Amino acid sequence: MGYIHIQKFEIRQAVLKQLGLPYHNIDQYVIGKGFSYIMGKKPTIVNNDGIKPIFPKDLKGSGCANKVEVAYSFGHELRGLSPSSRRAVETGKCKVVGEISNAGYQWRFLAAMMGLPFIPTRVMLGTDTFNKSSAKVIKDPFSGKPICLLPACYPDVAVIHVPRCDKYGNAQIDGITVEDFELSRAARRLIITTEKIIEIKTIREEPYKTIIPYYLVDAVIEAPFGSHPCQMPYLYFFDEEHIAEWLSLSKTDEGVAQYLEKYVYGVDEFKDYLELIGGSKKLAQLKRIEKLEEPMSAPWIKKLMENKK
Amino acid sequence: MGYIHIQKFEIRQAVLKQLGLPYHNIDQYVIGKGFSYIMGKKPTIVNNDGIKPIFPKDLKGSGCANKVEVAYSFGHELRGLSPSSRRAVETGKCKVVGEISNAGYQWRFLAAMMGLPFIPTRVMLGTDTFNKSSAKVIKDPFSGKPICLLPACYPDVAVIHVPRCDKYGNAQIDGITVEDFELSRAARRLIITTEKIIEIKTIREEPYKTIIPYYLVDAVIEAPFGSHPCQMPYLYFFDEEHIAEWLSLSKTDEGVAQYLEKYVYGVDEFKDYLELIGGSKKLAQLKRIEKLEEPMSAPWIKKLMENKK
Amino acid sequence: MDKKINGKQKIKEEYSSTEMLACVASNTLEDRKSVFVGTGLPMIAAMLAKRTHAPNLLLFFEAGGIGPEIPVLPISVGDSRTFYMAIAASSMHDSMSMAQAGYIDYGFLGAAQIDKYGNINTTVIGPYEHPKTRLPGSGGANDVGTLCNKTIIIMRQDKNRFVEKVDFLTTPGYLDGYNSREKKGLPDGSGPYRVITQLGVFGFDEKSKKMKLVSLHPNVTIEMIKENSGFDIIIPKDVSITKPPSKDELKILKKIDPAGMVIGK
Amino acid sequence: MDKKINGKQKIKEEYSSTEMLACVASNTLEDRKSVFVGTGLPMIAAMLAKRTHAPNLLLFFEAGGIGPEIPVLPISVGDSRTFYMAIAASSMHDSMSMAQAGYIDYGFLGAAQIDKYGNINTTVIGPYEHPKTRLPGSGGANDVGTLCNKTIIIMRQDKNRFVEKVDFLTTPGYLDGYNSREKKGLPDGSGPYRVITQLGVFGFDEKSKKMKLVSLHPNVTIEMIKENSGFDIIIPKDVSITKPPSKDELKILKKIDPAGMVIGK
Repeated sequence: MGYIHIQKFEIRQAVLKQLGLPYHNIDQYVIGKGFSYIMGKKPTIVNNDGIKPIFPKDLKGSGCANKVEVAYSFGHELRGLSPSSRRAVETGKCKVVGEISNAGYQWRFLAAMMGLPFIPTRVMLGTDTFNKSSAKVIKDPFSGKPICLLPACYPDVAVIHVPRCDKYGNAQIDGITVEDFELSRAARRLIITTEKIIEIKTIREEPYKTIIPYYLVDAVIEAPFGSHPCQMPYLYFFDEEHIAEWLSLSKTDEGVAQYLEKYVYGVDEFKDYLELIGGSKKLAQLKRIEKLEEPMSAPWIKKLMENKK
Repeated sequence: MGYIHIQKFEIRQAVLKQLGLPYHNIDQYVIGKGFSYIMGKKPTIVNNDGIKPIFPKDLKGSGCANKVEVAYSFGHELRGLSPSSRRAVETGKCKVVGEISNAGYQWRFLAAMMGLPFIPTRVMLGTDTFNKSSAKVIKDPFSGKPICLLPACYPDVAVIHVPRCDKYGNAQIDGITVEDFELSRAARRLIITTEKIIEIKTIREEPYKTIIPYYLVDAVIEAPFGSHPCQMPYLYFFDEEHIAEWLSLSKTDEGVAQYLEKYVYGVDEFKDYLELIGGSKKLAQLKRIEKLEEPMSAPWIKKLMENKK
Repeated sequence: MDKKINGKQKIKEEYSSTEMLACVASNTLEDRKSVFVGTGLPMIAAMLAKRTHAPNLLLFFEAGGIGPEIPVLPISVGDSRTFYMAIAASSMHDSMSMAQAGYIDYGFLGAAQIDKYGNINTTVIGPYEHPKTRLPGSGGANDVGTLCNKTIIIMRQDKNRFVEKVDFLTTPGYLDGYNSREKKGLPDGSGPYRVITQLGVFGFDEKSKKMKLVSLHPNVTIEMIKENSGFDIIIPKDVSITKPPSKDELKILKKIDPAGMVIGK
Repeated sequence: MDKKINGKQKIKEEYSSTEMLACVASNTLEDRKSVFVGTGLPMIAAMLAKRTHAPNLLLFFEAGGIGPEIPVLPISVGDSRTFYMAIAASSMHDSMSMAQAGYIDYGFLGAAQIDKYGNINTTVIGPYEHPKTRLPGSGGANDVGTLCNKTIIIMRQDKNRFVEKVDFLTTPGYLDGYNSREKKGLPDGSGPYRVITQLGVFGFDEKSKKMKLVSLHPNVTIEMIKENSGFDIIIPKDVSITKPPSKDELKILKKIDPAGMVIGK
């Protein structure tokens, strides 16, 4: 195994039973304890970037990544830093093999999507972030000034969760695409998880809505609420209570083990997981929060504020 | 004047009364004999590319461009070559100052949009197209192999016709965007012509449909059927009869003058022009053809076939 | 069409030269592959292939139409018929990036001139500064010829078109032959695959990359091939006869282009 | 909050330190300009500016949200609240390209350490190979610090944070001062504009690019500034007093963040 990129809104339970899925062979829905499969595989490098998800970001803190290239991989934004990821790096269990910026990552995927060895950029110049990166500096032959070149990044596997796609993998996305467009085209293997499967006819009626066309896709997995505990724009919000439980438990290795036992090894199917995290009542609440019908409830915010004082 | 880029589906009558339009000053609808304004200005370089429109492509054949950088600028696809453009170049009236490929043009706009001096590419290498272009070759510092660098292209003015936008210029596009996304971000001045003006509220309700946001736009012009005689996807088809008239007349300089007199100088407003080309009956027909309710009627096809024999 | 060839009996041909080109081009395409198509004959060939042996052929148009269900023949690569019921209506950046990243198997090209290494001119006839004839230029041709894995060139063959040296090298073939294409930085393993003319089908020698005859169209002789080329074409011992259009193919062609926009009457 | 400062009378402050930071940051922004915002204080500052002196401020989020009408405080830069009723919900490629092309006037940054040239560390405390503390890393910080025309840094000030040399240079300030930023290839004329701390507001000397005091917060002395910095800060003759939050501003802040998610109670 090489490079795994796991994208925002991805399904945490699913996936990766069979990485060598043949082209078009996408009727095999794989929902299961994917997280543990990933762990079993021990990918050597996890390429996880900035704004992204709660758990995959903490892969290294869960013991299933021993090398990482990082842009924003130790923080959970307003929620604070990731105890398990920091611990993994500070204790030497996981090695940071490269630094990069968010734009830098994005554009490494752009280079790959475009079939280019590199993309130039003005970011990273003059910093230690550059010194610890895979980028190079050349003299721009047009202006004579220094310019940074970001090498293409082709993740071996990427997993992207979308609101809807057809069974061939033609996917529409509402809201921001972050780096989905470029990443889906850069990845060697692409797994799409989706809130629902729609007819190809619907895709063809508005072809300009397709962000990810089928020929990029190796597998499609139908997984309603598959982004939990993260958000699915226009559908449901972050489950801040569950995220808080993880952030609290993951302060110790024992807590991490306890979390994995309860939510990963302890459940057979994704629907059991959804029951465990609060079932239909919780899911309905997350929908209401996303639609601004109810304020967010987030225990970590109060804790954060107390810690600051 | 420097570099003008005129995009597919653009309005041929409108535009350019006032190039220095201030930011946000977009309630001034300018519809008039824009074509002649362009001619009066004698832009030194017209940057017109491949797949694009019928008349702006022939700007040089109309005497209003004396230098061109070209990708696909002398052909009208199935309709054959452009007599006036070829004549302008073959007689030396208009000089070709650079060759490039369609992808090359597209990516020169990408470089400009990204604020970069260049974008690398694999195209153009080893050819006379490269020798006559503004591109350079360097040794890729990652692989040691040669790679072509395309310099950024920032058109001074671009004109893009869209199906709908709000009065601030926030524009949605249905169907392919060709290079609209990159070009709109690369151009120093951007004029949007639109089939209709919609409320900003509608834009905000589905923000993921916005291809061109307002801060790129210098002027908005409401111009239903503004793409005539070209196509507006999902709305109306090419007017092949009108295009045939132009292709036939433009075989001689006198014909060009005759065409301009009739359709450009001879009309005061765009609605007069629409009357002249066949009025509501013709426009209704073009709508039906686009919707596949009626077959295309195209005199040039028969002529083309006869010429081939 | 009636012709007298090589002293043989007059043969009543039941297909036109254009139909022949379309069918040969169609048969060159494989199922479950992708192809970068322009309007005209390439479009006809791709549509024919989809309706015969290659139903899962994926069409890319340079302007952004991907995987359409073409209702009627498009007249432009930006025409909405190129993204009618498509799986994606995207952009040139997307299509061209996919090609550059190696996603596109086949590409079609036309040519005003070609040399023995498959280098193509579509820019000017005569000196560049004072052209006798200004042609369309590269357009997407250089892109297709550079980026698609296998390029198929459809053109008329005669001594003025099959030339020792093209007046202007618009689109790369194998440049100076052998490994010169890769050495210039063009994608490994890509390049001209077939040249289809009114007389025959040509490929390229694996090592020297010089043009070689693959098959003769019915009633065409090797002498005619030689007479209509300005350079030496490799003639292998076993040259097959091109399969002529079948009745089925001709019937489908009529359906694809009922008005004879491209195929003619 | 009650404090005894410099032997002066106890003063009842009617605002918290966080509210002060938010208001100063807000007042640094201008109307009809664009700003690259993250979640937290920058978001609060931008929302406050929009509701006071800068209604036409254009917000960019790195994940692709552009020009939203923020309904409630987003908790993540990819949160759908960052593109709620936006004028465009785009991509990181678009946002970052706009920044790189010079479209974005202001950018916000946080910092664990800063040096006199405005260089910032958010990567590690201690040696890189064996960090004492692993911090978030660059994330979008290097991008914002490189590409936005004027960067505003909001951070806590003390001797461990205002340092002679940062442990890791995550995000460029003026590098070694003078014209070293431009010489390294960073965009002309860009760079740190203001540093806002709990004690004062700082700018940078036009020529040497060394940090200089712009204004002292109420009840803060120059001595306190010096005591809380590991490097010499230029102290000009005329140092103004930072305008404290107005009652209106405080009221709007409460509306923006009623739960005190960022502003606290």
